[in-house]
Amino acid sequence: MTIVHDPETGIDRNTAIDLYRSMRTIRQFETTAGDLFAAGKLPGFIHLSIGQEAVAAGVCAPLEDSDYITTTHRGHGHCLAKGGRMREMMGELFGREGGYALGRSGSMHIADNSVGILGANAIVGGGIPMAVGGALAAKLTGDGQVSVSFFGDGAAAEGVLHECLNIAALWKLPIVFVCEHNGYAEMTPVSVHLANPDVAALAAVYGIPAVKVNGNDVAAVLAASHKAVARARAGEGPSFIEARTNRWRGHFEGDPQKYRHRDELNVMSQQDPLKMWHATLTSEHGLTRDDLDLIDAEIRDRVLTSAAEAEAMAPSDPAGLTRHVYPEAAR
Amino acid sequence: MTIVHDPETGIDRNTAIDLYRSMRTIRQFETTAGDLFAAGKLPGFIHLSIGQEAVAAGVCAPLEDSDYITTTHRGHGHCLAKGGRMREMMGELFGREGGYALGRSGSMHIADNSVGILGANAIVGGGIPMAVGGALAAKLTGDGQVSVSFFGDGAAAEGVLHECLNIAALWKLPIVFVCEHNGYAEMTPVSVHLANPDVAALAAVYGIPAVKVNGNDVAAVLAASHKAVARARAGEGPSFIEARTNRWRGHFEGDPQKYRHRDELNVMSQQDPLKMWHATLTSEHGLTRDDLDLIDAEIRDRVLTSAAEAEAMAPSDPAGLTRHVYPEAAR
Amino acid sequence: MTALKYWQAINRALHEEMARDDRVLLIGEDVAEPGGPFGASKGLLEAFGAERVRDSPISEAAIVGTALGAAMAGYRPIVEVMFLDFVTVAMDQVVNQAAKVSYMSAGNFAAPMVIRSICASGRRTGPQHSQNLEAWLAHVPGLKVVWGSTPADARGLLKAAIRDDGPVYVIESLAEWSTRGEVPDDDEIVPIGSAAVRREGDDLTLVTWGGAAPRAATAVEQMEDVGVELIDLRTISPWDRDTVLESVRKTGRLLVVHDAVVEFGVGAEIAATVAAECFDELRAPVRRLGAPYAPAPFAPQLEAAYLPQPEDIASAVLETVKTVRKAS
Amino acid sequence: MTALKYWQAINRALHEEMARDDRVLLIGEDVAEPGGPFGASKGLLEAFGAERVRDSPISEAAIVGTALGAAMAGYRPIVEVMFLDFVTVAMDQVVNQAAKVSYMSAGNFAAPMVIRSICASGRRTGPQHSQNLEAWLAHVPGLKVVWGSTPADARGLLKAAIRDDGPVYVIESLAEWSTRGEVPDDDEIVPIGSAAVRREGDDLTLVTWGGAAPRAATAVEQMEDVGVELIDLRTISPWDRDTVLESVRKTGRLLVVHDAVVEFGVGAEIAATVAAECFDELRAPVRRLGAPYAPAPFAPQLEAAYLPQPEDIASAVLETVKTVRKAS
Ligand SMILES: Cc1ncc(C[n+]2csc(CCOP(=O)(O)OP(=O)(O)O)c2C)c(N)n1
Ligand SMILES: Cc1ncc(C[n+]2csc(CCOP(=O)(O)OP(=O)(O)O)c2C)c(N)n1
Ligand SMILES: [Mg+2]
Ligand SMILES: [Mg+2]
Repeated sequence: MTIVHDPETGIDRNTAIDLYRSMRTIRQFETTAGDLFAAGKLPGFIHLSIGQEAVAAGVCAPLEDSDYITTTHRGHGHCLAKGGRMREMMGELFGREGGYALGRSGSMHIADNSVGILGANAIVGGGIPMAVGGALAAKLTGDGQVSVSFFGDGAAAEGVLHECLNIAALWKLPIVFVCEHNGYAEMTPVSVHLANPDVAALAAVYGIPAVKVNGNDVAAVLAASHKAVARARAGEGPSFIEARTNRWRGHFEGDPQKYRHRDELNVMSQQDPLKMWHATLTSEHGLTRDDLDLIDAEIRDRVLTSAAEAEAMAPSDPAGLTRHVYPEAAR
Repeated sequence: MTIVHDPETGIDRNTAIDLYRSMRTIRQFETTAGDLFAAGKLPGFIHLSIGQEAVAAGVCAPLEDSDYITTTHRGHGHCLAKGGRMREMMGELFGREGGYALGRSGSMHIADNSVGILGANAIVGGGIPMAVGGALAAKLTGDGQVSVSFFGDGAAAEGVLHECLNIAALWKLPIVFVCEHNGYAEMTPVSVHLANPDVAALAAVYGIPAVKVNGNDVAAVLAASHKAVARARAGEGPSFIEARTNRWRGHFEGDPQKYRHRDELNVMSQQDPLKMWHATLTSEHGLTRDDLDLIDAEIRDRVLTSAAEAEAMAPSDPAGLTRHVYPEAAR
Repeated sequence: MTALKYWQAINRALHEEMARDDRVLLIGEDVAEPGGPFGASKGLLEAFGAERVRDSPISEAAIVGTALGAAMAGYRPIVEVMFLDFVTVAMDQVVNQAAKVSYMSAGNFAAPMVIRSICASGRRTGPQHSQNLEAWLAHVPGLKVVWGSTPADARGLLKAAIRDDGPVYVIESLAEWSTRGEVPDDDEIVPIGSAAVRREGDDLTLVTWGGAAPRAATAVEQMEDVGVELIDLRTISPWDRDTVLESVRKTGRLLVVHDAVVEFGVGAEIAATVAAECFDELRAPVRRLGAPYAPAPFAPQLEAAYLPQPEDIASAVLETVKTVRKAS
Repeated sequence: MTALKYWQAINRALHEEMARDDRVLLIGEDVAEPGGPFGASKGLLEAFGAERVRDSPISEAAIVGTALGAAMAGYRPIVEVMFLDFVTVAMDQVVNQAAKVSYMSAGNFAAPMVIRSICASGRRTGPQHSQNLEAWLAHVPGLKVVWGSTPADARGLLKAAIRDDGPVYVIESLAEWSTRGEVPDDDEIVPIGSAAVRREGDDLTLVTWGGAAPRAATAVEQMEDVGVELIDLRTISPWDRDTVLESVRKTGRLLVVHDAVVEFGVGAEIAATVAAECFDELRAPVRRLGAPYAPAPFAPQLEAAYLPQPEDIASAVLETVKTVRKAS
C-alpha cells in the first residue's frame, strides 16, 4: 500500500479506508495469535502489539516494497503493514514448514526480502544498525529508497541506538527512526529506565529532525511519516519519530502484569486507535458502521483462514535443520 | 593534592602553584616518555597527553585519594594528577617487575587502589561504566566520595557512554564525566566522527548539568570541576564537563601525522596551558620567572630520576606470568 | 532438606547471601519491582531495599561495568544479563574488563562479582534466545563459569559464586525453572571447580552439564546393562579434571554431551584433555554429542532434533561401549 | 610473483576486489582519509571515492550492523574492527545478526560481508590489544574465519572472503605487517577451507595458523632428524579436516600450536577430532601448545614467555615424537 498523502489537503477517503484496513488487520492478527497462544497452539513466547496499530499502519503507509524496515520482538504489526504475507507469518508462529523461515525462527524473526522486511529482531536494539545499512545501500544506489527502523522506548537505553543516530546524521542517510514509546520495557516503566522520557530529544541532539506524535492517532503518525519519508527520498537525511502509544497486553502473552495499575487499561481503551479512526471514518469520510463491520468481517475471515491454513501446514522438517547455515547459492 | 577552591574568591597562591606543578609534572613525564620511546627504550605503543595537562590538573585538584577516576589509553596525566606514583608508572611503561603491574599491563593500564585510580583502559569507552560503578559504591557508602571518568571526543561515539549517562542521571550518582575534546579520534577529525561536536549537549539531554570549558585554561577547568565535584559530594547527582583542548603529538608516538594541517601546531602552541598559567603566576601571583624555573628544574629532576630508576629495575619475571589471574586472597 | 523449584532455589540463595553480607547488591532488568523477569528475585526489593536491589535500563554493557566498578570499590554485586545471548552486547565489560582487573593490576584490585544469565535452550525461544555460549566464557582467563542443573546445585553454586573474590559467570536453565528438587536447609555451598558424580559405573564416563544434564540422566536411568559413570560438571571453568580423568582411567571410555554446537564447544576441551591424559587407558575413541553446526531453531520438533535427546544419548553410549581398539 | 609486505598484500587485495566489483565497500575507523590505522587501505579513498570508502566513528557495533544491512541490500561491504579485541563491543552484530541472517530467513537473505581485524599478539600491546579470539568466532555457526600468515595467503584469503556469499571474519597478524613474501600476480584466491601443507614429514603433524605459524616454521626449519609435516590451517572455520586427518593417519602424531590460551581454544577442537577419528593410528597422545591460562602480558620478556616460541615448539615436537603407546 503506497499512499501519497499531502498533509495540506488531508487524507482522502481511499487512504483513510486503507489505513483502517491496515490497523484492523494487525488487531485481528494479534488477537487471533493471542487466542492461539492461550489455547496452547503456539510454542515459545509471543509479544503482541495490540494498541499500537496506528504506528505500524501510519509509518508504513508511505513506503514502497523496495523500501526497508527492521523491527523488534513486537514486530507483527510492522511486518503486516509493510506487506508481509499473513499465512507465512502464521506458519512461522506455529513453527511449520510453510512458515517464512520453515518454522526455524519463530515470531521474533519475520523477514521477507520481497517486501523489504530486513527482519524482526529478538535483541533489543539489534535491528537498528541493519536499518542504517539498508539506508546506506539506498543512498549508494540512489533510487530514492528509504529505510525505517522500529524500536521501543526500552531500546533508547541501548548504546547502539545512539551510535546509529550519530552515523545516520553524519552520513545523511535516508532513514526514519521510529520509537514506539509505550511506556514500558518489559515490566519496567519508563520512569525507571529512561532519565529523559522525551526520546525524540535524544535524536534531536544529533541535528536529526525529531517529532513526537500521538501514536494512537493514525493521521498524526502518517503526517509525520510522510514528511520524514519525503525528506529521506529527497536525500536530505534522517528523521526521528517518537510515537507515544500503549501496550494493551502484557510484555509477552501470559505475563500476569501485576506491575500495572488497575485504571491503566481504562485509559488505554479510551485511546484505542481503531475506535478513534472508526469515528473519523464515519464522521468525516461518510462510511457507515455497516461498511466498517463488513471490512472487519472480511479481515477476520482472512486472518482466521490464514491461521487455519498455517495450523494445517506440515510441521517443520528436521531433515532441513542445517540448511542455509551458509547461503546456498551466489546471489 | 586537595584544593578547596572558591570560585568567588579566585585561586589562592598555593593552589595556583600546585596547579602549575601538577601540569609541569605531566608535561615533563610525557616529554621524557616520548624521548625514551624515540630512543627505543619503551616497548609497544604510547599515547601522550602533551597539550592537555590543564584538564588533568584542573579536574583532579578537588579530588581526595578516596575519590575514584577511570581514564583511557591517553591517561598518564590523569593518573599523575590523581596521585599515581611516577616511579611505578615509569616502571610499567618500561615493562619492569617494579612497575605498577609488574610490567604485565603497560602504559594503557595504570591502576592504583591506594589513590582511587580504578584504571586506565585501552578500550575506547571501556572505563566509563567502571566509574559509574565507583559512583554507585560511593553513593551506597554515603561518605561523599566522588567518581570521575575521563574519556575523549572519540568515545562520544561509543554507545556505552550514552548508557552510562542515562544510568548516572536516573540513579543520581556522584559522578563527573569529563570529555577531553581534542578534536581527533586517532587520525580522524571530529567533523568526520561526530555529527554534533558539541559533546556537552549529548549529556545535557539526560538532564545532566553539562558545561563546555576552555580545557587549556586550568582555572576554568578547576572552576568547572569544583562545582561538579561539590554537586556530587552533596548528593545532587552527575555532572558533565567538556574540555576543549589540543593533542600536540600524534595519536601514538611515531604517528607521522600526515593528516594534520601545517599551522595547527602553531595555533596549539599559542594555547599552551603551561605558558598561559606561567603568565598568570607571574602577573597575578607575584612569582618570578626564576621561581618557576626552579620548580621546572626540580620536577625535571624528579621525572628523570624516576625514569632512570625504572630503567634500572629488573625486567618482569616470567615466573610470575600466571599470578593474579584469580585474585589471590580474600579481601 | 526442602523440596524447592529450581527458580525458588535461586531465589533462596539470593535472599540468604544478601542477608549474610550487606555488600551484596543485585542489578538488572526487571529484577527489583517486578521480582525478576521469571521470578528469581522475588521479595528481594522488599527485604533489602531499593539501594541494594536495582532495576536497570536495557544497557547490558553499562550495568556489567557498573557492577565491576562497584566490586572494585568493595561491594559484591550480582548483575543479571537476562538471557545468555545478550552477553554479546556486554562482552567487552565481561572479558576485557571484569575478567582482567585482578591480573592487569597485579592483584591491586579484585572484582568480586557475579553475572547471572538464563540459558533458554529447549524452551522454543528461537535462534537469538537459545544459545549455549559457555565455551566463549570458559576461554577467558580469570572468569569462572558455573551452571547448576538441579535446584540444589543452582543454589549452592550461586552462593559460592557470590562469595568468590573474582568474577563468576552463573548460567541458569530456563528449561528446569519449575523442576523440583531437594535443597539443603543449611548454609552449604557447592564449591566451584567440583563436579558431581551422579551415578557410578565402569563402562563409560559420561560428562555433561547444564541443560543437557537432565536429559543425560534420563538416558542413563533406563540403561541397565551398561555401567555409565555420569558426571555433572557443574563448573565449566575451571573444570574438575581430576574427577573426570580418574573416572575415564577406570572406564576407558568418554562421552561428552552438551547442548552447545559441537564444533569448538566445551566438549572439545574435555575430549582433548582426556585423549591426551588417558591415552593409554582409553578403550574407545573420545566422543562428543551436541547440537549440529547451526543456530538454535524455534519449532518444537526442530529444537528436539537439535538438542541431544535421551535416545540420542543412549545410542551414543551404546555405540561407544561397543567400540574396541583395533589390535595395533 | 611480486615480493610484497604483508600489509601491502592486503592493500592489493582490497584494491583488486574493489576494482573488480563495485558493490564492494570499505567502512571503518581511519580507513579512508588516513589510509588505515596501519596503512592497509592506502589509496582506496582516492581510487574508489568517499561513497565506497568510509571513515567511521568509534562505533563498532553500529558499523558491523551497518555493513550487514548493506550486505542484505545487495552490497558486499568490508568492515574493519581495528583490533580483534574490539569485537567484544560488536559481538551481537557479528554473532546474533550477521552469522544468523541466512539461517533465520531460510536463505531469503544473505550477508556477503567481511569483517577484518588485526591481531596484535607479539607486538607488546598489552592485555586488551593482544587477544587471540578465533575460538569464539569459530564456535558461531554461519561465520567463516580465516587468518593468513603470509602475504600471499593474507591476500588470497581476503579475496576469497570478499567473494564469499556469507559473513567471513578475516584476522590479520600485526606482527607480520612488514614481513615480505612472494605474492602471485594473477587473480588467484586462496579457497576458504583449505589448509596449506608447508612441509611434508612422516613423524608428526604440526597444525598451526595465524601468529604462531611463522614461529612454528622457524622451529621446524631447524629440525633435521624429525619428519614434521607442517600444516598452516589458514581457515579456522570450517577447518580442513581432510588434510589434517590424512596427515595424522600417516604420521600418527599431532601437535597443535596456537597463540590463544590453550584452555577451550581452537586446538581443543582439532585435538579432539583427531583423537576420535585417528584413534587407531595415533602413536602418541594428541598434544596442544599455546598460551598459559592468563591474559596476554605487555612486557617483552613476559610476552615472549607467554607465546609459544620456536624453542618451545621444537621441544614439544621432540617430546611428542619420543612418546610411544604403552603395550595394552
Ligand atoms: C539486548 C537485550 N536485552 C534484553 C532483552 C530482553 N527484552 C526483550 S523485550 C525487552 C523490553 C523492550 O522494551 P521496548 O524496547 O520498550 O519494547 P516493547 O516491548 O515495549 O515493545 C527486554 C528487556 C533483549 N531481548 N535483548
Ligand atoms: C573499542 C575500541 N575501538 C577502537 C579503538 C582504537 N582506538 C584507540 S584510541 C582511539 C581514538 C580515541 O579517540 P578519543 O576518544 O578522542 O581519545 P584521544 O586519543 O583523542 O585522547 C581509537 C579509535 C579502541 N582502543 N577501542
Ligand atoms: Mg516499550
Ligand atoms: Mg580525541
